Amino acid sequence: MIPLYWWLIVAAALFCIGLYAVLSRKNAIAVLMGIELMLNAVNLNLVAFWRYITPQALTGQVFAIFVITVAAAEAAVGLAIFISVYRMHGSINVEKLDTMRW
Amino acid sequence: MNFPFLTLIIFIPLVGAIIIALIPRNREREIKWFSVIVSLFPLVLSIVVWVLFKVGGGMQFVDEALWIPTLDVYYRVGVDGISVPMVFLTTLLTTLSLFYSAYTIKVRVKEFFALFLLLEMGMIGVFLALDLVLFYFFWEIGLVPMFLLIGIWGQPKDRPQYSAIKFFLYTLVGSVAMLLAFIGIYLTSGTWNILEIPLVGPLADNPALAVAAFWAIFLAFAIKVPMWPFHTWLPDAHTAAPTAGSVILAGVLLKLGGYGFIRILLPFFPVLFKQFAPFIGIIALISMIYGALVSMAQWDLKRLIAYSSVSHMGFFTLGLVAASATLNTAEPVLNSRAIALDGAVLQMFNHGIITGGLFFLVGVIYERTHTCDLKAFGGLSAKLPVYYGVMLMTALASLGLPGLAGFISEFMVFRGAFAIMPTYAIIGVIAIVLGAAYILWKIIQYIFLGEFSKEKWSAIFDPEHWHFSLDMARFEIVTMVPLLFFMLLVGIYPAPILNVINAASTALLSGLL
Amino acid sequence: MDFFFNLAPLAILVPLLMFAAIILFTHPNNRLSSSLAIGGIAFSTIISWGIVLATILSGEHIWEETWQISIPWLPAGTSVLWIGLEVDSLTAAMLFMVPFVCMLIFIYSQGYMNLGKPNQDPRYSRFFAYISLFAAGMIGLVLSGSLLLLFIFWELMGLCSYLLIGFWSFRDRDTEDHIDEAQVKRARAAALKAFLTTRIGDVLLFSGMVLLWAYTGTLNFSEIFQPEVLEHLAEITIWGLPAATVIALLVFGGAVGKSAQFPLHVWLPDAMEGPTPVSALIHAATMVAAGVYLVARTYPLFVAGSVAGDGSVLAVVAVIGAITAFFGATIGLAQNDIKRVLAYSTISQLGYMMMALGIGAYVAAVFHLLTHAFFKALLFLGSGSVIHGVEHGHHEIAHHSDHHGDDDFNPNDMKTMGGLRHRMPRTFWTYIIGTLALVGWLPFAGFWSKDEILGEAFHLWREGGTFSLPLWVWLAGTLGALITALYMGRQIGLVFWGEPRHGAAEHAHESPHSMTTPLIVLAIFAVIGGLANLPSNVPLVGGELHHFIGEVHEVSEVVHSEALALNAIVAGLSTVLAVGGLIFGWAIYRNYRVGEVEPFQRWLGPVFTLLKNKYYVDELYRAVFIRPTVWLADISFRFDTGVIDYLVNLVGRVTRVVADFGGVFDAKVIDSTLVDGTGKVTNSFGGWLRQTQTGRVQNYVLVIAVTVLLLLGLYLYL
Amino acid sequence: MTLNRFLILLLPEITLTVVAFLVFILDLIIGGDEVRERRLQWFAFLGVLLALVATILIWPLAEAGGLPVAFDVGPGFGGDVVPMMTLDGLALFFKLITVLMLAIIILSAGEYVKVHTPFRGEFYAFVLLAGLSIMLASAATNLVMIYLSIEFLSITSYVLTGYLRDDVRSTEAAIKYFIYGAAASAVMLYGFSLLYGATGATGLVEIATALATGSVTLRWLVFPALVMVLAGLGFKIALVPFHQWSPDAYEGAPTPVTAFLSVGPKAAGFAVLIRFLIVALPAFQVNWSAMLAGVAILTMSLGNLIALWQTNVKRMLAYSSIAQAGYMLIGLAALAPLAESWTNGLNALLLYLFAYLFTNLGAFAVVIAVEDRTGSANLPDFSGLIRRSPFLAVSMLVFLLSLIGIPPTGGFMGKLFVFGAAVQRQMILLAVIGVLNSVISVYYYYKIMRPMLFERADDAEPIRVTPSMRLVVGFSLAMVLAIAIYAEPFIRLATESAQLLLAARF
Repeated sequence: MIPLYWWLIVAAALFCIGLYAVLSRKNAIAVLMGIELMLNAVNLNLVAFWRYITPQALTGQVFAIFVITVAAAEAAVGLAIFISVYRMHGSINVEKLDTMRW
Repeated sequence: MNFPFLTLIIFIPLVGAIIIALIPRNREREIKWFSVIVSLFPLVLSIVVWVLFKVGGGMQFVDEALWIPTLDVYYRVGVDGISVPMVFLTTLLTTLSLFYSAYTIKVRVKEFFALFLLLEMGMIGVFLALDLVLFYFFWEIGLVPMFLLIGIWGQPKDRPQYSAIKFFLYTLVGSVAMLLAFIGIYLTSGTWNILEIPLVGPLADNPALAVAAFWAIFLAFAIKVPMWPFHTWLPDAHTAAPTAGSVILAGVLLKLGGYGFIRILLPFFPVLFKQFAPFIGIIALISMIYGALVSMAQWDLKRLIAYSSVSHMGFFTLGLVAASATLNTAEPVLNSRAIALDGAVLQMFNHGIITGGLFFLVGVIYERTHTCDLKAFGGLSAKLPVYYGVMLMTALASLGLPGLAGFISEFMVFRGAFAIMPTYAIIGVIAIVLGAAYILWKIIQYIFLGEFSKEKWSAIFDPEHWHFSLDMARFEIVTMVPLLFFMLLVGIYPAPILNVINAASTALLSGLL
Repeated sequence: MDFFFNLAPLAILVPLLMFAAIILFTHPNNRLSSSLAIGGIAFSTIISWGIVLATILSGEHIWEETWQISIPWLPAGTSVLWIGLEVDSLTAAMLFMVPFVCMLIFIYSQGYMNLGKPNQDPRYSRFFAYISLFAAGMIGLVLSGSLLLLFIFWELMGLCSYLLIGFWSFRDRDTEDHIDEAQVKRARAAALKAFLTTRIGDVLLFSGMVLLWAYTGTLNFSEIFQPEVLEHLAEITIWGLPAATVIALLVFGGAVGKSAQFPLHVWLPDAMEGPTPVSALIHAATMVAAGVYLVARTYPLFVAGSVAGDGSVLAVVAVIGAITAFFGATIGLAQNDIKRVLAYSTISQLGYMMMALGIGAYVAAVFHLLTHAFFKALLFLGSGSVIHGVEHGHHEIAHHSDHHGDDDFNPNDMKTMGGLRHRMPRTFWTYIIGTLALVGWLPFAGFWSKDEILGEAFHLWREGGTFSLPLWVWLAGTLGALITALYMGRQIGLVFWGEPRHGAAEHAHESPHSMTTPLIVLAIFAVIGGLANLPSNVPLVGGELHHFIGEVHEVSEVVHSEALALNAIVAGLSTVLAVGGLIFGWAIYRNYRVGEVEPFQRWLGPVFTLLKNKYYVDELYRAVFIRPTVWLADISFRFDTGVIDYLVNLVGRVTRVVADFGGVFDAKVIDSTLVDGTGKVTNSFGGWLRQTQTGRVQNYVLVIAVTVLLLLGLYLYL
Repeated sequence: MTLNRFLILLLPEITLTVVAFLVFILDLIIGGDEVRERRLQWFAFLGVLLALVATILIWPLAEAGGLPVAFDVGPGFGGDVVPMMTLDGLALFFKLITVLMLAIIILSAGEYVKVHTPFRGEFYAFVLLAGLSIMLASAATNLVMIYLSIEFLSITSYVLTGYLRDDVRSTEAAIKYFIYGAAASAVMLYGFSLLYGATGATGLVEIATALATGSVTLRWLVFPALVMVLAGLGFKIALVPFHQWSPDAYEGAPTPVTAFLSVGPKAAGFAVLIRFLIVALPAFQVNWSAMLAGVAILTMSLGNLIALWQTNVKRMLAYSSIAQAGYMLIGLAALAPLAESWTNGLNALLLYLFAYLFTNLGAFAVVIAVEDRTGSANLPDFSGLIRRSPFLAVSMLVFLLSLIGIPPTGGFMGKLFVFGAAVQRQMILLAVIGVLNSVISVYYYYKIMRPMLFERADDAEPIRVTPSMRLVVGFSLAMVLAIAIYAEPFIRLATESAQLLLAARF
């Protein structure tokens, strides 16, 4: 059987990739996708832990399902915000959104 | 249940301030005279308290009520021989200031008088509080009105806003440090009661923290007194403040610090006080001499008097130090110690009366000419003889002429100091000579002596803003008369006031370890 | 007889009340004011003389049991300090003189200030108020039974001298043209100088007094002078010296200031800027005598201090006295101002008194004090009369002649006078009597008192070693007597003899009777004053004063209260010097003409210049004390704003705010480039902090990541 | 547990939910009518009052250790009872804070909403829902529930922040807030997953039990989990260095929303943080205490120092509220659960939060009132306020003094307790830095006072204050003063709320 660590490492890598996307992409949509990746890393973690640590209770599974659901809601709100930003600023390049600073 | 004299003294001004807040803004006359009348109540009550006060009877007129039970905080007020004169000083100067301001304040009248009454409440509260939290409350309550008095009614050319915030910040730095120390004291002694804490000996088990607490509290009071080198807020605040504000600032606010030293720091940490007495003594000497020297270099009358306050409050500190320097020693010295402390307390009272008076007198020329520049005057005694006479007497009281109030306290301070720390004392007398120098040379000579000429006077006199007589107007004389009376009374026959102070300070000192 | 004793407080209070009454109520009415003042002092005089009489009649027992009253005054610690009045024969001796001379001066002032004349002084009432206060101060000082009370009156007189010296220190240029601008400036400076110089002495006295209270627990003379108290004082040490010594020296410091002894004598000559009666009142007869009186009063302290400190204290007194006596006299030689000559003469005579005290002859000192009071008051008032006359003369010529001309006319300048003996006969004769008394011609008062001092010194020298202190004292005194005679000869020669050297002197008039009558009364006392204390070998009346006050203080080996017999050598020598000197000075100056180089100057050359400039002491003090103090004050102030306040604001600046309070503040406060510099530093610090808030959300997220990583790294590391 | 009882325990939440959806529906029905929309405000306010009543009604039910909020699902569904929430003193305290906050914000928003925002009715509904999420978060005892409620709060906050659809700043603030918040919650979630993996449990109590009994397989994961959770909650509370979203969001958001943001997420974040640290990780107190002390120092200092630079009052108050959170954190860092004395750190935090609630919301109410008149909230807009509206100026002065911590204001009592806790734990340095910071803060509060009190206004026209605004400001003012002058009930409230939790866990 594949050891737990392997899953964890994959999840951590996924999390970092997601984070990298959040940090480096200019397009807000891509940033949002990075966030989704991070959440998926969490899901992977949860499911792996469930399988290896507490297989008798469904906690990890349920948690993962909740995360997926909330992520959908979050994406919906996020996209709505992007649209209004696009209407006001003409782009959704997050690097250019710095009228308020200091 | 006794009649709650002290509670009334504290809270009548507050009620007055609230009522003023409800009077429509345009009823200026009513506001002015109402506030004067309101301030008469605490004045009369404080006189009654003084009359009924039993000399040597410890804390009296104590009003006590549990205020915050979980915190063990009590509303607890009381007077002893040290606070009685201070309360009277506060109520007297407040009434006089309000009376004076009724004639001279012309803008934002409503706010001014309401704030002034609030200020009175804060100051009186500090003198009466017997609970650390209550003390701190009143200590800070007085801060804000004074800040506003300076900032709003200050003389525009003297940077009132800068002076106001400087005053605010200075005091706040001291008081937050003090707050931490109070908390530490409470945590180890288990009570906020100012009278009980000395019996417990706060922070006795933790010497390092005790020293820290000592200096934290010291800082708060030293800034207020003010001691060198924490004094630089004072000249700015005085210069900028309106006349009545200066009077209260010099007359009462500085005494809060001095009173704190006597009521809190000395009884709480007698051993540490003794230990650091040589050092504090040096600060006192520097304050005395340095203050006098800097006064001598001033060309602005208000600033000069402000620095003279530094010098005169240095006398107070010297007395305090002398009182503390020989704690724990043989009985005969108790006498000298008590005399030094008497002198210190009386010095506070006298300084309040005298310097308060001086600031009123500065107001006299300021209202007429809108300048305090010494070089702008000259020969005024030829034209304003009454003003000259009153100013001369006040100035002489300030320089410690025997027969007037200032002498008695200086005499007692030095009596204590010479017996206990003669070397400090003999250095300190330099300040007396310098005091005479700046007062006669700068104040009297530049304003009153020399040539009076029409051209010079018409260049500075502002007849449009002055509708009273050229020499002191009647309301100005009325303002000064009580102060002159007390200068003379204390100078000629100090026994009535000293009896009260002496019993308390002897009891205080003999109660210390 | 206790009746008069019990009235003693009134002798002080009545003039005091008169002061208050004049200042507060009657000042618009000049005549009423001066009448009140004179009435008050007359009342005091009567009471005082009653006290004197009562003391004399009470005989010996006044030494055993002096009359005292006291009240608890200052509750202090576990004790109460009492103050009160005390009358013993020393007090009585002073009381005989003080109010009486004051009264004469008051009466004289009425004339001098031109009551009822068109040129009456506009501050007439004020003047009488001040001198009433002054008289109250001096009487109170004499009556004080406590050093504290004495000090209070002492300072009160200091205040009065300030007010009176500075009487003309201000003016309304538009209405008061009888005072000129230069005079205003001089009076202003003189008043300040007098007050501050004596103030230095006063704080020494203050310190001594405070120490005395600290160590004895009382300030009442009768209690301090108990032998056991004095012994106790001698045993305590402070700063390595016996307390008695320290205290005596400090008290003497006070006396030095008030009695214008070297080195604090500089204020007295300048004090002549006040009206002349003031000079007589304060600076000749009474106030400067206060210092001598103080030493005489606290003499046991000096004795105790001397015994404990190897005779040092009294030696200091004697040396200071001798120096003052000699040098004061020499300066008098070279002055032109009639009052200044007298002022230096006063300094010199006070020196005599001090040196008498220093060698233990306190009775002689008091004797000289009394006689000197009369004849010096006489001389000052006489000079006032002269000045008054000359001023009138000046007015007259200014009135009659077309050319207003010499505005710099100085009525005090002796060199512009001359020949006044015919024009002002009453003044002249009384003045001559005063002069003879001062220089010590037999049988005038001054002879007996000065001779006693010299005799005591001589006697002590003969008893003691060859070059002991009394020898120098005697030499200084004898030489001083010669010089006194010389300058007085010069003065009367210049003033009364010769031809008038100025139109003003030519038109001078005799002064009114209100002025000359007091002169005559004083002259009588200047003649007969010596009777009070003739040498002991004079039958019946010899050594009266010794009998009267000799045992006020405990007699010991250093205190001589026994009257001496007349010593022929001493008396003869001083008489020869006095007669010779006066006649010589008179002879060479009586025909002095304006513009000539005067004889003394011719002969003494640079020494004369030195004397004329008062040994440059004023200049020295200015350079050594006054300038540095003012400089220090300035430096302190700069330190205050430049360093302390700057540091405070710097703290504010670190938090970037004070600078933001507004342009006004910036413009005013930034007076040094330093401030700018630190401002920039803190700005950039705050700016750097602010830079972190870039406005870019990805940077923000990066911060989260980095923080989490840092914390994890920290965790692993630990 | 029966359904009835379950519903009773959730009464405040249910009330808010129902009212919020009623507002949505009513808004749909009456949309566009200004007068009626105004009534919606009062309707929402009424709902909040109902929630307040509900909160008070269920108050006696709380007990030490918390009353689990769960109901039997019956054996057919696995049979496990997994309580997701609890009803204890802490939860009630935060419910109370929430309803008070909602009341103040809804009342003060009226004029602003009318002038500036579209979809006015929905605005109130969103605010109510945000309040609901805070209530849920404060009661959550399970990682799943914590995540859900926090995320609920975040999403409503994003919407509210970007509510001014046609405003550049508002939309920019929203997107920043969104990206930052999403990333932060992802980090927090990752931490949750690690914690779950380490202990095999998601209930806070179970986690603590697992850690205490040593049946932990991957103990080394706990600390990383702690750090990551702290990052997520720090984002909610706006602790340095997780604060950077807040100035931008505060400045850009509609001012009533800024008022909400300055209190609501902080309250929720603190509620969760308190519960998480005390219930789940008491064994790690040494670690988190030190960490929080460091964060508190950073938060106070940085918040104050950067606030000095601000010229926009909203932004300045944003930094100020960062610093205020730092003071509160001292209480948690200096937690002394077993102390018999008056301050155990936790009650200090709660009291401070309570005082802060009224102080900050009062201050924002004044800002809103000024902004309604002047159109912006820069420092010059406050010039001469003492002439234009003495009531607003004096109130603002008192609020600022309370933020500084000068008696007689609630802020002083909060600081007294917080610093008391630090001194008690001998964390002198922390206390000293704390008081120094309160001195520094004077500088920028003074920057508001100066134009307000000392300067002359260009526009001297008096500012008209609506009755609801007057009510809000007056009520806040009264509370701020009352907390200091009649402190006893408030102290007792804070202490008892804290005591239940502490008694159960230590």
